[in-house]
Amino acid sequence: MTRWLGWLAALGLLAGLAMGFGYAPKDAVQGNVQRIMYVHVPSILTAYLAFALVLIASLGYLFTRRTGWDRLAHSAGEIGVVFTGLTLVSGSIWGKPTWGTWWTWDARLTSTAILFLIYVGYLLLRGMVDDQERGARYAAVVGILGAVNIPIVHFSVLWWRTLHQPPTILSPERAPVSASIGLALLVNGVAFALLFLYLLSKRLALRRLEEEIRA
Amino acid sequence: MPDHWGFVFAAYGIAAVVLFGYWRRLIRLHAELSALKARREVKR
Amino acid sequence: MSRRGKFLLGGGVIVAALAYMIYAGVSQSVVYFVTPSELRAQPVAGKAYRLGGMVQPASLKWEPRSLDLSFTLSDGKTSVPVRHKGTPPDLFAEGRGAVVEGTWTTEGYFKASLIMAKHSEEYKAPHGDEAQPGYKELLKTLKGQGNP
Amino acid sequence: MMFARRAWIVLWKDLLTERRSKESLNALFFFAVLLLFLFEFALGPDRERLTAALPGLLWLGFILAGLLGLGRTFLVERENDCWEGLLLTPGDKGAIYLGKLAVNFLLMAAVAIVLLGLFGIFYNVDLWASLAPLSIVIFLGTVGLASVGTLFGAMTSQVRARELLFPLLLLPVQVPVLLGTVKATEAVLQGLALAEVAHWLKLLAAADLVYLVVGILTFEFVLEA
Repeated sequence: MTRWLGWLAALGLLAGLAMGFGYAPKDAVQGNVQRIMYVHVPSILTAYLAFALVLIASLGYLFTRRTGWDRLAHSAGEIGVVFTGLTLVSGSIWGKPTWGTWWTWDARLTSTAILFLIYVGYLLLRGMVDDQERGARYAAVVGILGAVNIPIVHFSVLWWRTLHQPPTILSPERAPVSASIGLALLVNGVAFALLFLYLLSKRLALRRLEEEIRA
Repeated sequence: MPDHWGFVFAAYGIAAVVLFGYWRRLIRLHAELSALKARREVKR
Repeated sequence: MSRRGKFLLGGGVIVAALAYMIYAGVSQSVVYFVTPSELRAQPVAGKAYRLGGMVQPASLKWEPRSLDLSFTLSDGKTSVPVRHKGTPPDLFAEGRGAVVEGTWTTEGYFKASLIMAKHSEEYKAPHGDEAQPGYKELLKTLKGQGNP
Repeated sequence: MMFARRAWIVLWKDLLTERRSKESLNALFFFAVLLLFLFEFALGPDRERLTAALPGLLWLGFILAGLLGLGRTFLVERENDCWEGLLLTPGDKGAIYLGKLAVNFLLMAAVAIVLLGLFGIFYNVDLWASLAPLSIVIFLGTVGLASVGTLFGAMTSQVRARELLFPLLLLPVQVPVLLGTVKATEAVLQGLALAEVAHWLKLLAAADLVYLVVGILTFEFVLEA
């Protein structure tokens, strides 16, 4: 099952590369730099997905006390941090040639960075509690509090004046993206989702192994 | 508008390094832990 | 109260508070930049500002040798002359949005220390109808007003 | 009724201990004075820069003092072997959270008042004119700081590297509160009316409410075995 997911993800990423570089045209205003979008946007969407899973799994753990939920929260949280980091780095590399700056303290960038820091803290907390069960409980509480921040992050771009353009995909009105670019973005998004599922199942297996050894 | 291929490749390169590195880490830890578990079972 | 009821009530309160935050006029909370009209209304010389607007067509002058850059930022109502020393980013051009950091000077121009180009959320292939987006549309994206 | 009474008992117990020992209060006042000195040395004699940075410094001071003070509230219970007592308390654990929150709020408010007074004296800022709006801003900010601080403080008191982890968890979550309070304080010190920063106050109130509800609901999971 995991192996199949892995191959599917690899295939999807290859297709995404082909779509991003071969099929999709360069952007009228930005030129080829715009192709960074095919990494940047799927990364943050994957991260949001991961953090949503953390919230669900945290609530699930607190109510049922099944280790499976904690395993899911831990694994999704770690992968979410990786993808948020990727979003920040790729966004920064995209920002330099287009906006003319690596980083600016506008609402969207700042709140994404804060999201990253909150979940880094979440992972650190897990590492610092010796008692497994207690660590799971505490992490679940932090996971819930962290998730409350996510809507603030996402809606910030809609109500704050910012240098970051409004979201293309998750905006209330359909944004004007030409069909070929939209399709390439979709393929890359699906590929990243597959990759996320593959990494998640790998991370879950690793966590299960850790528990067996500790037992 | 210049192409800035350097920035594009840097972004894709870093993404590849990060994702591949994370994947390798998972595989390596998994292998180490499986070996540890196998050794323990032999001892028993 | 049952535990279940407590959590449902609490969740409801959280959702309501977040919804209140989203819909009840937090709209002007973080002012990332001021518009030319806002700057003209009460300019303070020497104070640091972020100024955002559209680069007025036919106002851009650049001396590659001395790196002297001058242009006019406008929001459709008023405009502010800006001067800068250095190379602008590639996306920076006449008729596009830009945000500059710097100070208002007593001589009546804005001295910029950093120029950032603003682009819209539109992604289109270069062929086809490549008409520049209208004045109003650009300002809309510049202000980040995704919702009307 | 029982709920409020239990919260009141926790508050009363902690106030009594604090009145007898004055441990936290004395240390925090001294810390606030030290901060003032450090700010002066770091920023130098430039008066204008100091006035511009004042709201930020003020809140930085509150938050640093909060990191010291809030992290201790449950450590005291552990050191005095009272943790089990809290655990055995019957009924909703949210009451204990509210009681502790009230203690922390009072402690932080006392620090805020002292710090404000010292700022007014040392840096020659006229605070009387804007006292009423300023206290509203400080109230909202302190509630936000204390509500998350109490929850995380209870957690980190059971953790290995607690003095390291507490700020790492607390500071990122506190960014909205810090932003809102600094902006509102800035406006208030400039003599603007509260209506000018109403959106910041709304944001602070909403954030406070969310943190408070999360704290009440999840505290029972923190306070277990």
